[in-house]
Amino acid sequence: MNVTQETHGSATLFIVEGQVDMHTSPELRGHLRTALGNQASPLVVDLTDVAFIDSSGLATLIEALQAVGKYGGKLRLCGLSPEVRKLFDLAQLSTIFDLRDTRAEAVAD
Amino acid sequence: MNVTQETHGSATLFIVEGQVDMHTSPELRGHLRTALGNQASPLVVDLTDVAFIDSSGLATLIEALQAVGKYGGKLRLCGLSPEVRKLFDLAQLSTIFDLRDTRAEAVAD
Amino acid sequence: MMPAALDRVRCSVPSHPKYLPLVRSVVQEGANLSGFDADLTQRILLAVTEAVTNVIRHAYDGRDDQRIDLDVIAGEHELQLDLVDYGQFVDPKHIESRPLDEVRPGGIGVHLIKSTMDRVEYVKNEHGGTTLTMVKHGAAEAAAEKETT
Amino acid sequence: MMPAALDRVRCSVPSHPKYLPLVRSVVQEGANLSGFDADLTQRILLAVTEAVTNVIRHAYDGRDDQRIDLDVIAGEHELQLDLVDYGQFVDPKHIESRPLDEVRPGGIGVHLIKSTMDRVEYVKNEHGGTTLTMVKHGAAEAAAEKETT
Ligand SMILES: Nc1ncnc2c1ncn2[C@@H]1O[C@H](COP(=O)(O)OP(=O)(O)O)[C@@H](O)[C@H]1O
Ligand SMILES: Nc1ncnc2c1ncn2[C@@H]1O[C@H](COP(=O)(O)OP(=O)(O)O)[C@@H](O)[C@H]1O
Repeated sequence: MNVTQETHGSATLFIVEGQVDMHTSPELRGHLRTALGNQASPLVVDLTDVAFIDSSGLATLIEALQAVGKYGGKLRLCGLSPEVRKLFDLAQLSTIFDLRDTRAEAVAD
Repeated sequence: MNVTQETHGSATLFIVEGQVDMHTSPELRGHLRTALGNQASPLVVDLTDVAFIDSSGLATLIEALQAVGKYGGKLRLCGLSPEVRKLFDLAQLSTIFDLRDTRAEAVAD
Repeated sequence: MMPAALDRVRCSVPSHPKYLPLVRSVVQEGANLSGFDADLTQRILLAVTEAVTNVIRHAYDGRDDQRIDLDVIAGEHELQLDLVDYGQFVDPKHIESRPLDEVRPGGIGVHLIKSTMDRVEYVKNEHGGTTLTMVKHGAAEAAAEKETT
Repeated sequence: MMPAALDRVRCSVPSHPKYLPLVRSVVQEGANLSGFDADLTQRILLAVTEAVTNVIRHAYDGRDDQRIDLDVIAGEHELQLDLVDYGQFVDPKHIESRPLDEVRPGGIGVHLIKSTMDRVEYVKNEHGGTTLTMVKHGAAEAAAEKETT
């Protein structure tokens, strides 16, 4: 897994690539925590290049969602492949998260 | 592995995709044999989309080279990735085969 | 010479999460051998990842140097995965995910396994640990089954 | 509870060539864990393919239902592969490729193994078959080795 952080206007964007599982999700959590500590908003996670994600990856995103909620911030996800989208459906998370089709839409104010 | 056969002018072209090993090389041999039976020439094998090839794949190509030699035909290879090219070097076959850079060059008269 | 016939793939890996990609690769190749399409395969990779993660977390309490065995039996239109641990056995009726509408991090692995695989069975094995058997039928076989029932 | 520590990946596959891609996948993941680059990894996949092909052809005379074991020990900058068969043992001094300048199909597998791997050792094992140990050092370690010698 590889995580790249960028700033787009007021948005803090995380581009996640590769496989997110029990081995790599702690690293993703670390990246998100720093931004959450700074009360960044909107926080955007681009999953376009995620080849695999499991429930530990989902848990990491739920944690982030709950954390932004505490300071009234926003979390948006984009780039969900059909398989990743299917996982969100199975976990009944598709309506809990703010899912955007494109990165441009997700980083917009 | 997948093999597609095309005719380009007088050339008979085989496009090989995937992994060539002890399991799949018999199928490649079968494709080549039919063309060799018809004394086709030039016979062109495009290796661009070969993700893996081992000595059983090389053996299949050497057999074809010897078979075209018997009827005065020509065998050309193209699309060797750096790794495949390295294998030809290791086997001291780079000078034995007629290696072309592009498919266009390989199917030309 | 000993007879040494073998009809399946057997794999053992240490209970370290760094081996999860390797486990997925093995299962992916098994799914290919069974002729499964990319969608089904992806779902199976998710199920096996959740299962192995649970072994590390719950059977081995996070210890990362313990043995996990995976048998892959790639039938023509059916894939069976047997996951064996040597850790703590828990009564299968306690192996259950949280209700999905109660959104919190974690607690959905077993749900993902059961919603993906056609058969999911936890039994105590001869090592005192758990053997989890997971079976997935291919699209063709699943369709044929529906027709006859 | 039995102690069940494990420090390597162990894999057993039937001696059918259809399992070659699975074997490569396992070795590829091992090479990733050892931090090998794509070039080195590709060479190692070639070596292990030649080695397994030779077991099927020469140790098992083409029988496709026999057991082949592969241990993958992924060190930090070193990958060790132990390939175990239960077949016919042949004196290692007869395990040799043809001269390369005598071009004919086949007969170069052992050459490819030896020109790729840093250590190649065939020994008779306790099952009466052959254990082939192959070791490859990573680029970093190979460089360090050169410096100290
Ligand atoms: N292999 C296992 N061995 C023992 N207990 C297990 C195992 N797998 C799951 N469990 C139990 O089932 C519960 C639900 O598992 P799961 O849905 O994967 O969520 P989580 O692991 O995040 O708690 C676990 O909390 C655990 O108590
Ligand atoms: N695992 C093995 N067990 C027994 N003999 C072997 C084994 N590997 C190689 N050999 C012997 O070494 C020879 C050279 O092997 P190789 O270079 O791979 O060429 P090929 O297998 O095409 O003959 C083989 O012909 C065989 O006699």
